[in-house]
Amino acid sequence: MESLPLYAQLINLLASVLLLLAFAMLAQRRVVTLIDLFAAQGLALACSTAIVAYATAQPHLYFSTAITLVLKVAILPWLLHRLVQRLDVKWDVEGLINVPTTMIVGLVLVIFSFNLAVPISQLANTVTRATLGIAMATVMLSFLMMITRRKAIPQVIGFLSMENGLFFAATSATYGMPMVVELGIALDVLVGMLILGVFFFQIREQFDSLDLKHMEKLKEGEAE
Amino acid sequence: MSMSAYLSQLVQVAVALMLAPLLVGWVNQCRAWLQNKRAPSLFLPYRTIRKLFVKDAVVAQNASPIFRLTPYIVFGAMTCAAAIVPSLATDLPFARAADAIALVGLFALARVFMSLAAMDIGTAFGSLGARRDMFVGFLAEPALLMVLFTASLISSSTSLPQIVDTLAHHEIGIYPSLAFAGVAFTMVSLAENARIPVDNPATHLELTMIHEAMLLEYSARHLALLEWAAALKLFNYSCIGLALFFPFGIVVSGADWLAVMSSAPLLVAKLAIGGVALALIETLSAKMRIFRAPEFLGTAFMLAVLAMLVNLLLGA
Amino acid sequence: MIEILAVLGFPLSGAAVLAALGHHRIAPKVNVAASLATFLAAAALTARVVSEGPLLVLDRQFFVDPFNVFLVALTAFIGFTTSLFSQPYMRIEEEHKRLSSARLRLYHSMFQLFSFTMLLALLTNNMGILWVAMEAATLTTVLLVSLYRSPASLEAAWKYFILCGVGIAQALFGTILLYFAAEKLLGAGGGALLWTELDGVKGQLGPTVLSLAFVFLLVGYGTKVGLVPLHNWLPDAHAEGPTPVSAVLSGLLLNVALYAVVRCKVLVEGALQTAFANNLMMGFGLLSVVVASLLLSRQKDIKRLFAYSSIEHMGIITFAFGMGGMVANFAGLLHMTVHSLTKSAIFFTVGHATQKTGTQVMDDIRGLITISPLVGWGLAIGSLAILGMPPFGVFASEFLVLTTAMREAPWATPFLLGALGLAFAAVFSKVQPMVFGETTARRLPMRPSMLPVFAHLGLVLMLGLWIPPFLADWYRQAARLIG
Amino acid sequence: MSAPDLVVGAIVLWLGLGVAGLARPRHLAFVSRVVFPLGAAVGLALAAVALSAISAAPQMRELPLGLPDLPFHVRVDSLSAFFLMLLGAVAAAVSVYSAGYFRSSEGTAPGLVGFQYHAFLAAMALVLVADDAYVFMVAWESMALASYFLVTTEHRIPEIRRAGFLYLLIAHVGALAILLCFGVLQGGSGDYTFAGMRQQSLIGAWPSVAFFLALAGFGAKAGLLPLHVWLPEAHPAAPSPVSALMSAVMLKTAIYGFLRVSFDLLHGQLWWWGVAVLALGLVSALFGVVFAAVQTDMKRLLAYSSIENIGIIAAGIGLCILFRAYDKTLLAAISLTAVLYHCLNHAFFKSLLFLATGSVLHATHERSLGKLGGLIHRMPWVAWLALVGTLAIAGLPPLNGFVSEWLLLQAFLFTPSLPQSFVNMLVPVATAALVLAVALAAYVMVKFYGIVFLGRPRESNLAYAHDAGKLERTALVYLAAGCVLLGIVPVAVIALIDPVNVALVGSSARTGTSAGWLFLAPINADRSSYSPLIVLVVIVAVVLVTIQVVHRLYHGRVRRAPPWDCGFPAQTPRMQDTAEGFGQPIRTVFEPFFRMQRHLPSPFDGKPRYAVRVEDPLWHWLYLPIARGSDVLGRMAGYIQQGRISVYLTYSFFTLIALLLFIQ
Repeated sequence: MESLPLYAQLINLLASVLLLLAFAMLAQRRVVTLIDLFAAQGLALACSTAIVAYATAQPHLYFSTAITLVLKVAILPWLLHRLVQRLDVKWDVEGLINVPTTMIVGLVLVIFSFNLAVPISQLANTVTRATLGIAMATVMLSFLMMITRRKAIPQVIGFLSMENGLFFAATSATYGMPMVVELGIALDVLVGMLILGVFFFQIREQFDSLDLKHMEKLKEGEAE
Repeated sequence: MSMSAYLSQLVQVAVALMLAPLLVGWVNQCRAWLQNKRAPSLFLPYRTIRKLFVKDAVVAQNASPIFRLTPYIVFGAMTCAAAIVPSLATDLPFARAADAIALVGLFALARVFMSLAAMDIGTAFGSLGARRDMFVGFLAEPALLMVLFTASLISSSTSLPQIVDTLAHHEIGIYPSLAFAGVAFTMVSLAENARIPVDNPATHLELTMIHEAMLLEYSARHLALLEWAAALKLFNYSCIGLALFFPFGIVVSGADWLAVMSSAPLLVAKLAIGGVALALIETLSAKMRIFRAPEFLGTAFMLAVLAMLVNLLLGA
Repeated sequence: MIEILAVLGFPLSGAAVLAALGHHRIAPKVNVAASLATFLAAAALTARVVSEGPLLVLDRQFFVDPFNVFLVALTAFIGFTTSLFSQPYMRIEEEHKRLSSARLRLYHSMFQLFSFTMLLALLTNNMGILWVAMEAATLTTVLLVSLYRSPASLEAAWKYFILCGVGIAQALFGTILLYFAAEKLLGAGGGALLWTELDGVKGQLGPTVLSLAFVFLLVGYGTKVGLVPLHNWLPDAHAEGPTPVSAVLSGLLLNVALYAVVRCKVLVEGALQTAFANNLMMGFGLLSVVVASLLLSRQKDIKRLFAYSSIEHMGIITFAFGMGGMVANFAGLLHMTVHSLTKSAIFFTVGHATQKTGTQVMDDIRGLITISPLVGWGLAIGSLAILGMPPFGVFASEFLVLTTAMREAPWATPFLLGALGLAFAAVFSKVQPMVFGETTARRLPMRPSMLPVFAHLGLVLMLGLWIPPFLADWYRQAARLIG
Repeated sequence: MSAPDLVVGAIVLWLGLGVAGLARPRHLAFVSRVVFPLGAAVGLALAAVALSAISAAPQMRELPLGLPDLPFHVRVDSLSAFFLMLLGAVAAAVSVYSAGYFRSSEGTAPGLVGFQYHAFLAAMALVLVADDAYVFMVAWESMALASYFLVTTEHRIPEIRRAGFLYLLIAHVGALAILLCFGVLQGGSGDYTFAGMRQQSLIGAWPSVAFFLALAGFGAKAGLLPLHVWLPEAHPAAPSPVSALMSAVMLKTAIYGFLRVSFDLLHGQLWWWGVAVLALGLVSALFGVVFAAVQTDMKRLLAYSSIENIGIIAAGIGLCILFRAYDKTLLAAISLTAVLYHCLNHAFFKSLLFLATGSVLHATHERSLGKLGGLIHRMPWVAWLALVGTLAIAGLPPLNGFVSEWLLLQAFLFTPSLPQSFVNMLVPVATAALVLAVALAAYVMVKFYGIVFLGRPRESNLAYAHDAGKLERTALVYLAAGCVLLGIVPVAVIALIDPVNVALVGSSARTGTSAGWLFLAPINADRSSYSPLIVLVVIVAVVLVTIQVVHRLYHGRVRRAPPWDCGFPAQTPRMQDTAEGFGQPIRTVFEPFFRMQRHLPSPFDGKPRYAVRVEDPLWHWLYLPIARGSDVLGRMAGYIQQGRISVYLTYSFFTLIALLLFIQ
């Protein structure tokens, strides 16, 4: 196939960066680094959005670029950092599944989601069609991360990076959702984060730890 | 229905009432001979009954009207039964009102009232007798009914006169099914008439008695009626047996009552032979424990069912 | 137009006002007033739609057709009755020092905000906004569930937040895929997410994309519907939140989520021309019914019990929509209505019962009929109604579902038979001793507000014996629309 | 005013009365002096209407209620009219009785009971006139619901709550089966009216599916094995008038429903259906009567005897299906006549007996046979009227129980005319089983009557027992008169039933019975004939004559003395047979059928007490396994929810993956 235009190549590059960061987060166990990685992911996302905006000359995508920058590169990491300091949870314990296994599973997931994406990408009329697969892979990996983590904060970060993957799909694969929708999404993410912030403190004061193993009381396991 | 029919009906009932005690006397006499004892008089039963009629009736204080009514009802039921079973003639108006099933129903009626009366006084023996009698009854009645059904399948009718007519004049004289039915019937009638091996009419030994236990509280005329009724029951069963298995000689419909009278001697003869047979059985067999009775009657029941099956298989 | 603005405006402004003075003693009154206004506006809107047919207003952003208008009316109505019920309930909670006035403020404003998001989700024509509204509903209810700040309530809220958040994320991906498929036909920009537009072109949408999209949408919104095995947040959230919240969760949120699923199903069905979506829904529905009825027998907590029964009924409704066809859809819609009414009525009585006995543990609740006959009979009748005993409306819909299933999906009927029998045994064996028998609890001075309960049960009874013609017409049109 | 309107009117009146009672729940006098008597009047009126409607052409109406495309259809044809007559006739008696029965409100307020009672009656009437699946199911379940609340009137007693729960559970499961049966019958047409179902022609296995679903559903309500377990629990738990209604009428509505489905809505019938029903019926009959024989609670005893009678009825239905499958319509008509006749008889004598136990219960506060006895002296009215019921249910001529059993036996004797040789081989066995059941019934009833009313009082407090009040007596007299009347004029009754035969099996059963009004003779008089009236007259005549003769020829002197009892001096009432004792022969003979727990006292025991508990084996073979199974499944399902959030996330994750793989 003929060589892609520059911006498309850039987007694909950023896409792969996104995926790489997702893997990195999957492996990373230091919470602080996790937050930084998340911030980096946000940055990559913002760049790709900006490029798409420039390439397709859709002004409203600049808005979402701005939102992304403000939210996911500035505010959320800052919030999370403060939380980590206040609640001093620097480390996450070993995940439920050890890292190598997680990696292998992640690899399988990536292949799987690419396979899923291929037939669809053929239909796409955007040049950056391949990115859809990557977006799906990112979502899957974040999902995996949420499953494997035992502490509250990493789980939330996983949740947020899943949000990133979605956002990436929304901007790059399809050149941006309607403005109002993106605003709504951004708003929800922000509010969600604020609520979570409040939550962390309450959880902390109730269980004096953010370890999820304290929150396994409600169950059917032995009802009698 | 001609006048003579009603007349023969009456004659037959009268004959039954008259002959019944005699049959009992005859059986006892034969049994005495067989056990080479000195036999009581042939007419002892008549005397007993008369004596009892004369006496004053003694009734328990806590007896309810049911207790005093029962003897009459039992006697009435047995008399009706005597009116249904063709002993002399088959030309019986009353048999149209009650067929074989109703006959069994009448026996059951008598039995139920006997048992109720026995329970009425509230003595240990009374309820014991009632229980055992019902216990024998709930196996014996079905067996009897099945025997009758076998016959009624042959004649495709449940009215006894019809059955007798068919059996008496039919090309095929031999019915294999009736063989089974005959054995079953014999066993049933032994049980129903409180005879050895199921019961022993001549004992008041509490462990073994069934029928006598129910009569314990009765005296005088009530006892007399019940004794008479028992005799009638024996007579009826004998006549059923004769009618089903040795029907010859019974006057079929359309004959006048003189002919009916003429058939009486033959009946007497047949009954005499039957009595001897009964006495023979009673002498040869031993009284069995009460809980062997279900086996005995169960066998009878099975034989009766088998008779019906055979009948359906061989069509005869 | 104006009605729609009113329907959305009243709760929103109510939320604002109550955020300001929610701790004030007139707050409950304000709450009721706002809900009543919303309900009246919804009624007016309904009248408009019934008389003039579907509305498509505000630059096609809002769309009202028979399918959602009756859900709007239902939502507004139950919101209103719930606010009536929560008035005394919350007062007692405050007297028992279980809630501070600050929490009450939060409660009241969130209650209004929640009903706003519900109505928005129902009224919007934009799949994206639908998603946003669902997410917002999750957030508001998370706050409501965690209202008591007890460990259990926090745990429940946390699970609720994470599970539904993740689920909703899947739904967003599905929405994006939908957009991805539609923009080629409708062009980039606004049009490609409007349900009406999509519905117009559903025939040409790419089948592979849509099947993929439907999987994500079903998993996403299905989580909020509480389909097994995505249901795990539901019992916890129902059991640990305040009872009015349980009532609206069961009565409204599940319905709205299911509404979203059905909207998507319509599109996918149109695009695929196969039974793919139907089979998925039937499968999930049946699984939910069976698993829920199995779990019912193991419950100790009264609110968990009825939470599982909600899962069971959502399963039945999903199954009905999965079978499709005029009768089944009609039954599904009817079942949505009667289930919401009955279940919220039950939660009202449960609320009073728990307050009277001071416990949610069923073994400690005994002889309600002697403590307070109204509550006792309310619980007995409500439970019998929800178990599908005629002459109540739930039976009417189950009648249609089962008889249709006997021909459409005979293989499913043994499971349904077993599950319904089991559910009956489980629930009734637990309700009977609570209602009848000797009691240990003391009588409380206050009188329960049973008006909402018997209003609901009365409506359910009416729907079992006689469905008003206009309502029947709605159902028919909506059923035809769902296809 | 056509029949349906009148019936609906009666239903509305009943409901109205109930609501009126609800208006003044605690006002006993109002309820017992106004509500119940008026209810009885309505019942009589209903019976009269139905009587006239039996021979009339079917008429139908639509009510302004129901589902949008499915308004309530009601229809009165001969079948429903017959059962309506049964309902009205019995309900009248029971209402009169209840007016005197319900006293101070221990459990539920009298007004509430009145409401539930009349709602129960109305629901049963509606079941009988329902002409579409929806209204049928609504009425059917409302009937169950109303009766459930009536059963749990004394809800403070745990056993009663348990009984009520078991009853409602089985009723509901049965109802679901019926629902599915209708689902089959509508044949995917979406037309739920019975008229529409008659049009449907089902193919393949569908008819059998429908038939056996109906058998299961209606069998559960009628108390056929193995779904009978609720019956011996619920009947004793309920107040006696309610037990009477349930046993006498509600079980018959199940029979009605089964006849409606299998004869009216289904077209052809297969011979093996008949065999199945016949076998099931006979097994139920034997099972019921054998268990009745060993009961120690008088109402449980009657409940088991209801199972027996329902079994006999079912056997008759099976026979009828058999005949119809080989289109011998005349014979089918005869067996159907027997079935309907027995329904009527059972309704009368069973309600009579249950009401009698009610009076005993009120007089003695005692249900256990072991503590009763000698009541004929204390309460002669109840005792003598109960005697009629006892003799009738024991199937003795010339009372009504005998007539229907006679007809049924006649029908059995015709089966050799069937072509199927296998079926022919079945006949003797079936007949034997039936006869055995009938004979055992006599045993059971002697036990019942003898122990309750005869003998000497087993407890001292029985001395204070009082006879039933006026209203109760009236009801009992009415029912006893019904038993006698039904017994002695069978020809008239059959003439009444006959339109149903014509409607259902397309043939009249009266070709032979036209041997005059006096003689009942199916087919022809040569084959078999029976005239209870003559039998009665003759027996009475003989009895009177004998009494006269004896007293004339000899004397009528009577001396009273203490019982002799072989001269045994120290007799106490405890020496009489207890219920256990009287049942002992049956226990020994049928040992394998029971699960018995005996407690034998030691020979040195100062106060020896012998106790034996007989349990229903089906509990252990069927119900407990099911319960355990569902519990195990529940526990397994419980493992899904371990409370760990990452596990939950994994579920969602794998669901997603699985679906994605699925669409690949």
